[in-house]
Amino acid sequence: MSHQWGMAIDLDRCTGCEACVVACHAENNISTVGEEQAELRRAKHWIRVERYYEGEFPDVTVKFMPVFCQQCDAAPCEPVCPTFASYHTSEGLNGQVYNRCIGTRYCANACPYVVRYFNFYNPVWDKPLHLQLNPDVSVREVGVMEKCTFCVQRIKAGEIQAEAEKRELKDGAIQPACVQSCPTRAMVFGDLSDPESEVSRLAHSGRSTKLLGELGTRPKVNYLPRDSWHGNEIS
Amino acid sequence: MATKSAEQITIDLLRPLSGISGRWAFAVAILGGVVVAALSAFGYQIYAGLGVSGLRMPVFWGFYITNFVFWIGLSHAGTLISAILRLANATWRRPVTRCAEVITVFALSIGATFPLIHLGRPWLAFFLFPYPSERGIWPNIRSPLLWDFFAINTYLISSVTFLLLPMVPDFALVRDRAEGMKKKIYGVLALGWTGTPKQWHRLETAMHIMAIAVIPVAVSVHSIVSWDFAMAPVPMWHSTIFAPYFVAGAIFSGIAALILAMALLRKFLHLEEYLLPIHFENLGKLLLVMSLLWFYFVFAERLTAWYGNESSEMAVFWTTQHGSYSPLFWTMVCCNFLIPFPILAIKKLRTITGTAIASFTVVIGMWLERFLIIVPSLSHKYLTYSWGTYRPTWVEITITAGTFCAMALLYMIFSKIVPIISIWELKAGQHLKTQAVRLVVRSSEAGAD
Amino acid sequence: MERRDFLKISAVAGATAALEGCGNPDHQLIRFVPEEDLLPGIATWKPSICTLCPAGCGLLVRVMQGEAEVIRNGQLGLLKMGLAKKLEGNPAHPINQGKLCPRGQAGLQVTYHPDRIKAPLARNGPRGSGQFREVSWDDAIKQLVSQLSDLQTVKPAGGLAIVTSPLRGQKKTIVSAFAAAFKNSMPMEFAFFDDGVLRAANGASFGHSLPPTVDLGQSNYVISFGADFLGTWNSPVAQSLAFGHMRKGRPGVRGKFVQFEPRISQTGASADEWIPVQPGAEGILALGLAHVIIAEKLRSASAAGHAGSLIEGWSQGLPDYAPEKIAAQTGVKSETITRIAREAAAHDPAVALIGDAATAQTNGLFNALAVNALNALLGSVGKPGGVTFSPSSNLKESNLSLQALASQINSGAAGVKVLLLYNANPVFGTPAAWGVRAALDKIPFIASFGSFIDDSSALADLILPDHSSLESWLDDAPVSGSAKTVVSVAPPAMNPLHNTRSMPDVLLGVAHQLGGDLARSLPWKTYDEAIQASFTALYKEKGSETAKDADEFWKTAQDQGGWWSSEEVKAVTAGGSSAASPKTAAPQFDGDPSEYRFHFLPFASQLFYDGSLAHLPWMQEAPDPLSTVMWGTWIEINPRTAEKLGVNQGDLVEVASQHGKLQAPALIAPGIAPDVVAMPVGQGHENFTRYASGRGANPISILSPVSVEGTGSLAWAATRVKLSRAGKGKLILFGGSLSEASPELKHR
Amino acid sequence: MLRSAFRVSHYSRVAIAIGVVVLGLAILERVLPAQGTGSSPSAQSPDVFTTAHRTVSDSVREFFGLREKPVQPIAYTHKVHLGNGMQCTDCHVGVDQGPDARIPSVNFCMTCHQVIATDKPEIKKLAAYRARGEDIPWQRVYGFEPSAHVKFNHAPHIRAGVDCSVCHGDMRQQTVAERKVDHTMGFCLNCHRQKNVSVDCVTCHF
Repeated sequence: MSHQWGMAIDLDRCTGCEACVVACHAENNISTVGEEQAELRRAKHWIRVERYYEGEFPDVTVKFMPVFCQQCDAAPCEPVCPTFASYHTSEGLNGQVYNRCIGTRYCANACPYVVRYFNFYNPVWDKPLHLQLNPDVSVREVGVMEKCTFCVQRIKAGEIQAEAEKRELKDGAIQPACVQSCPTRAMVFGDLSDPESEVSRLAHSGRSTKLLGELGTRPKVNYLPRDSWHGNEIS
Repeated sequence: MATKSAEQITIDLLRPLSGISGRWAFAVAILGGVVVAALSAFGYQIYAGLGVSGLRMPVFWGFYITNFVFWIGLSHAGTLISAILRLANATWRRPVTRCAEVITVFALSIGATFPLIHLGRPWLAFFLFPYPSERGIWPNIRSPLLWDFFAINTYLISSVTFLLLPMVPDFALVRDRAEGMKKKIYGVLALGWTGTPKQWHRLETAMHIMAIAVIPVAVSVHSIVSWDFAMAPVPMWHSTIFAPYFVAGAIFSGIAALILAMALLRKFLHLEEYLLPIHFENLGKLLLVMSLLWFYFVFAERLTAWYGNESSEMAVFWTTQHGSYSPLFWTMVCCNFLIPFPILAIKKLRTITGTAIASFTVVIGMWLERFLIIVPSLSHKYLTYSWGTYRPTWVEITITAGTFCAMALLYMIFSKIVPIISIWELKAGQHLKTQAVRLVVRSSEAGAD
Repeated sequence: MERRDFLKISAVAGATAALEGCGNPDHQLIRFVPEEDLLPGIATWKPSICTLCPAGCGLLVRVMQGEAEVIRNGQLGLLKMGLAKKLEGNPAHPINQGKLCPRGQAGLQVTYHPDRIKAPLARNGPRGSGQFREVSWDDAIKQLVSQLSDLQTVKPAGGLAIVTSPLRGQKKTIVSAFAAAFKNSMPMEFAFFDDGVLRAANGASFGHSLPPTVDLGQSNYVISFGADFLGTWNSPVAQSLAFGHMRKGRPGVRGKFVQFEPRISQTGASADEWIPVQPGAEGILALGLAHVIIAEKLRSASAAGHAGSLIEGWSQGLPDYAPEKIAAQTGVKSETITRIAREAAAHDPAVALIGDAATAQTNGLFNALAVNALNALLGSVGKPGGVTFSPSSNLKESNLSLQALASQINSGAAGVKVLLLYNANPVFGTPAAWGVRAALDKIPFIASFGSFIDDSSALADLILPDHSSLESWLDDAPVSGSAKTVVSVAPPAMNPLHNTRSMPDVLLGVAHQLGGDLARSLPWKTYDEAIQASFTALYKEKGSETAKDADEFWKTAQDQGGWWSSEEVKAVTAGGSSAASPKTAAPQFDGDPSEYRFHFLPFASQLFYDGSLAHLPWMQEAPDPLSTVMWGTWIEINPRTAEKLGVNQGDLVEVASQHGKLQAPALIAPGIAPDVVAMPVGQGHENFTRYASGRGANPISILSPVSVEGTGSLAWAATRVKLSRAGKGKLILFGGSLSEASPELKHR
Repeated sequence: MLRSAFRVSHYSRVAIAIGVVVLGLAILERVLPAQGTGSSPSAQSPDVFTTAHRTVSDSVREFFGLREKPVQPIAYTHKVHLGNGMQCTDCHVGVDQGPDARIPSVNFCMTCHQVIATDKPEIKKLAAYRARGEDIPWQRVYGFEPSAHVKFNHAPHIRAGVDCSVCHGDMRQQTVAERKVDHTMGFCLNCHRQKNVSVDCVTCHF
């Protein structure tokens, strides 16, 4: 049975530090669009940390929630793409084939999580910033939709390595950039088809929930909501 | 209509074809200018990237798709209406049908360009064609956009045929009265029409078949357009009412466009004797019905959304009701119902001017409706963090303006090349009438005996 | 990067290029022979050290072969070389254990920054005009040497001032030795967010003048007084790791975390309980908690030992700090105080920490001492789940403060002839009231080792660009974040891109040219020699059990990124000095409350830290965690306050203190006290590369020059301001809404 | 008037007009740096890197897959080297370990050519490069257009025993390397299908 890559995010650990956001930019050649375009809300952050305030001063609480492509099993973005640029891979990822994309942006409309980002212009790097570009990842051009890939380049590299060494993939051997960087170890990545894996364990723990699960998109990212203190309360 | 001699009709209706007035040339120049501007705006967009439009996260569809839906909707003026009228054998239709069918063909071709205009990489649009390639990749038949692609093409082909068929005898007519180059050209267009009974018979049957065939096509087209939205899990989009809602809206705006067109033709081509108040009267009634139907649909849609009280839908609901989009929403309601309804309902007001005014507001209202279906929903999806807004840029506005001018331009040029009123059908109408008169006379004589 | 401009400019460029009919410029460049032997497409991971904040995290640098435009012997060409592609935490490193904060990861862009200084520069035109001309290293060093040799005469014309960021390891040794060789030299370390107050307090309470290492991972109850320990304070990555462990790392056990602060910080956002407290009242609050614990006999007052004895009235059970007495002053309900105190006492080990604004009040030292006493009372000092102190490495506190120096120069009391700037941007990082800018203008010769033209180095006469941290040898000895002794070292991860030189190497070179005592006090030819020497010493001291000889010790250290003790060193409280603790508990604020109605609370930006990272595009475009602001700054205002002032989201607001005014767009957020306005430090650089220059406003500039009582540190949270609307502003937000409940639904 | 519209002389005028327009477009096309067409004006400025093509013509050329033949600075002959019993991997190191095969640097060549065939003109060129401290500016022969977004990895193919010649032609017969095999998607797919390895898009495109 092929891998079913998935993730679990423990929001009780997440501190909204944005390490994942920068890690993703560094790993996936995501260009910065600059002030003018950012003002037009065209900044590309494949992973974003959503922040929600609750209550009014002084009783204020804040929720952080990293949101990125949920790699849904019933992904609304896939059927609507007329050219198969957005499709379901054999390992359960929502593939995005840049060279097939003609830029209808239908997938972005269909996606309830709004995690698909569009190249309104050709990306630009002021030299020599381009020397940082990761050769393992495509640099997208104008008119193309892009989104979180679960760092498919790392997955492929991991699989090729394992195959070269004639061994099984170890749980945790593959880590997307965001997971790797997370300072509180809030994010866990792994194979959902392997019941032993850490991610499966968390996904099947009582706390696991899906983002907008009611829409029936069957996301492969599991959110473990913020917990509360169970210590012996004192009045 | 005072029964005119066939000759008179011919002369009257062929008049526009000969000679170009200064006013006409001037108008063409103006409209042409705007169209060129729009084309260059599109060129600039291809050159610079879609970023020159006002689209942004999370509103990835804006003016372009609005125009797309609007024009496709408008295209339902002709073919559908004229087909229905033909089948219903409404005699008053005869002067109307061609203006109507022309609207269809032009509006459709204009509408069909928008999916291309809105593409991020239009030069790859050929990916939509199902062509065999070494890659072994075909277009994704599950995508409503592909359904669109096929539906629109089918509709375009059929309505072009539907328009051309009844033009053949008139081309022949022009041919017979022209000489030189003009004769040659119209000769080709006339496809060797000589007017033998056989040919007449074939034409009639063909028209009948087309009239029946084109109705389901037309309905399917706009249903599919609506499914572009209804199939996506977007608040207020994902609704079963959309297909009929869109079809109704399409016919609604279509009739309005037709009335407008007729009013203008009547004025500028001096067709007062052919396009009579009765025509506007009847079409006005149709428009009235559609206006009511439209209001009913909007009410039904809004009521269920509001009663259902599903939070993501309510966000969109309220932003249109009295949020940032409410001014547009209420303008739309005025344009589509509050203004046209009284005008069309009160017989006194159902004059040519009256219906024209009503139609004008409806056209505006229906454009707004499409905008309000698309943008508020996209800007208020489930995660409030991702909420955004949308402002069109000069590029989108220019292109939009350009398409309206293109419509007018095409129409003006067409009216110079083809008799805008089907001459032979009109004559046929006349013929029937005179026959009817004779019958009456005969029977009275018989009764006298 | 203005799009439209691109279109215009380069359309022209394009025209000319096309008409010349020349191809891609890359094809015309010659290719140099590769200097290293790398396989294409295969990544190697090299250890390095993050130098962007004092935490000193260990890095792994992903190096791959790439083609870079470089200048070799005066010619531009393409060179296949190893290029750093990504920075990740070093899993072996005890501080960050493979993790890294956003700032650390963006460090990559420092190396590749388009506005990096590519060769030594000499001022060309009036000072501050920003006009420089490239010079050769020889000329540059000759110039510096001549300036310095004047200072070595019997009666020097003036002194030598060296302003650096806080240094550690051999870098510090070299700089201090260098300074020591001059008659009247004034070496000083400057950072806006300095830990002087904490060091002083910990020295007084526990005999370790160091920032604490907090063992959050084992703790069951964490009380933080204003410390943004998950964002920027002290050793954020280490603390985040521990925090994660505290929350969900221990099956069945989940510690509670309470945050006291007037504005909800990124750290406060993760708290189980966020409790607003009056600015400066943290110490009083801490003693309030202590009072309850003592009064209810949950701990005995004597448990606090020396740390307690420093607090007035401790032995009497702090009668003045009964919850109901201090409720008004702290703005915290007395029952809340009581409850928290009981919970803390009941959940051993419990720990309290203090930092940031709480220690940057006039009574900051008192606050810190109070919290130390509370910690001691809770019995969490030197214990698992409490605060420990990593064994101090070579840390000589610089005696002189920049403020004092500036005033001396301005008054003519001190004659500084030469100033060396390294890694410090005093013009940006000090209140205008300090007059640093004026002082710099009075200094005849300023040399900067900066990699960028920033607000300060723009005034330099000579710029000797340093390598980026990835291009140079590094060593470091973190003082917090791990209970182990950590000495990091890293060879260069990649070859230099530009014609730059590592600062210590330059100093050593200069020292040898100057000769004399100086040369003698700096026996090493190069920085790495110096580092190796220190490791040889370390081997003799500690390394014998891990390596068979000094060389092996040195090799392994380079491979794994440093040396760290296997066992965790639990530093016990060494009595502590009997430094007279400040009597005044209450904070003083600059500005008459009736006119300047709001507390002005600058805070460390999660993305720009103290502003030294504002030039990185990744940091500019990453949305701030709480405000989601990109490419700008903001003034955070409570909704009620904003309503009173008639200020809407994004309006331009003028903030005026007694020492200056600034303008910035308003961000209206619920997480801030109505009488407080907050502003992130970081933007507002006059001069700091294309990405940061002239962007936003700098809150530091309007701060009052008051310092924390009993220390030299600036009390940067002690300023009061007045607000007024100043028109429409521009606020670029990435987040569409504040709360999950959509505002539109209110209509229901 | 309408009739006049069809006078022949009019046609010629129309023809001229069209000609002028076409010419104008052609000139524009040369000078205009394309942007949306996959090429940004900024591509013109040497201090930015972008995915854009430099001119419209560039993008058009790529669109139709037109590539000019590479001209190598030195007429290196594979035939001779392989003839002398050398292996591909002797020079193209790393091909069995990672995605790319190394193109040897001038130093590498000179390890042998210090002594071998030093009198040959091409070798003199080689030595000259070395003397100038320059590397040889070899031109790419194969390689995918960036817009194809193909992430090809040699190593797995070598491990699977695919012979170099399958994709690069028989180098024993070639002197200067030529593009003998057209690396179209069809070419890749055929092989993948035959060997029934994954033809999932994301196997190569990411």
